Amino acid sequence: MNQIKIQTEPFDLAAIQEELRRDNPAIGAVVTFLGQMRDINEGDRVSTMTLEHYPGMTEKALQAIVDEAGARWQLLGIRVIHRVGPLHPLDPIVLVAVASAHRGEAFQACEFVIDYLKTRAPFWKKEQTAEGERWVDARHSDDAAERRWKRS
Amino acid sequence: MNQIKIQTEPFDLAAIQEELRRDNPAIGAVVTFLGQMRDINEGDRVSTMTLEHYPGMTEKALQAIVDEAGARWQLLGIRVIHRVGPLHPLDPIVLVAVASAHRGEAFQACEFVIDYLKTRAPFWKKEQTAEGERWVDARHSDDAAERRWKRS
Amino acid sequence: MIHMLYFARLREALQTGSETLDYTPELTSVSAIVERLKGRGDAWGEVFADDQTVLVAVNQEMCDLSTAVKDGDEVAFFPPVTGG
Amino acid sequence: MIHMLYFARLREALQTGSETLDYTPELTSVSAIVERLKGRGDAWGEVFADDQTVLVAVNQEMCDLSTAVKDGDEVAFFPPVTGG
Repeated sequence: MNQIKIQTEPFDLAAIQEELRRDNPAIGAVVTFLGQMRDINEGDRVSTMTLEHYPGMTEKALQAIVDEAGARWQLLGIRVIHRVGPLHPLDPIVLVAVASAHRGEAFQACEFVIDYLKTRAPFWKKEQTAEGERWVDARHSDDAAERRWKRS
Repeated sequence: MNQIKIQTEPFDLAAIQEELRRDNPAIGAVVTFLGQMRDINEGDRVSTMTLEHYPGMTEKALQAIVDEAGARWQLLGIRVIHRVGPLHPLDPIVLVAVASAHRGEAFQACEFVIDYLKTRAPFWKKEQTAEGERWVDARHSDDAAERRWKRS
Repeated sequence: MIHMLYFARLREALQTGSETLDYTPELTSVSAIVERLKGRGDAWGEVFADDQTVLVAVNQEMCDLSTAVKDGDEVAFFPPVTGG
Repeated sequence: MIHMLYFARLREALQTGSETLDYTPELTSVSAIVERLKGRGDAWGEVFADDQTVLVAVNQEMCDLSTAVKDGDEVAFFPPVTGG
């Protein structure tokens, strides 16, 4: 029912959403998050970015995130696709698509998965700017977004 | 920057998302809600549904909803497409796609637009079941979802 | 003249989707229009009975019973919306 | 033997992505491994200095300094993640 992929090739946003929704008439809502590369970060123009990850752990971490979402909400399918390797502005980086009978659950689960992914999955971005290469620093707002989801 | 359409023909989910995201490298996040027709409602199998609307007011209501979202959040584009006329299970009914630099705003604005649309835009669903035709009743949960957005 | 529109369940119950009402000076608000329509009895009385939820738009903006109307306005009555 | 992995900024600073550490009985936890690595001085001392945020995974699960390790484990150090 769920699918996780890490790949260097571009992914087909349309094909993933179609495959998720088209055969299940119990689905009433599909919420999709697409993250794409911006050409500006921290005020500097970025020409290329390279995404490194921890093969093996990445898949396990994403599986744990998806399992957690499936335990919290009544869902009818989740797709997570994340690119690694070299990327350019406008390139899609990550896709999270969640299907459910009603929209509330799909919205909550989709945001949960991307918030968790941003703080728990072992990916690192390195940017190439006119001043040279630099590793992207973790955003405090990502930590805050993820803390919302902690069980208290 | 924003676009609203009411149409009887099917819409192309992929083309709308591509057109929204592909030319603007300031966009970091696109959140899409797709509502599709379910084959069961209130426990009964539904074979066909007909969507009626109030031409003229529908466009004005959707424009007001989109303008309100644009005033509340920093966005880089909104698309709202709603079908009317006869529909069958698995047919996409409505699409709301929102682009922004960061994901938090895109998620909030997308959910805001669909919540408001469900309670403010003049559309009515009539279902054809084995027992005959019936008008769909308004869902109390839609009113509750919309009340969350009231300015207090 | 007031341009009247009826949608969905109301349109079917009233067996009409649109009509024009002669404008007369006492038609100052939505509630005055409702009173005139209720006076027709039968389906009109039922559709606009106090226990029925009927929404109203004047010139394509949602409003309520107290909203003013004037000659030439478009006034639409319909049930709670169920789109999306 | 402990299978060590280093990623991203750490990999570059330490100029290595992986190595094996001989397992010895005092290597009972992540903090014991950190102490051994810090003892190498230079870049190792800097990367694992107390004011640096370094994350650790044992056998591909996020954990912390107190986590136990045993012979054959895979232990990875890396900076805060920045994917998505």
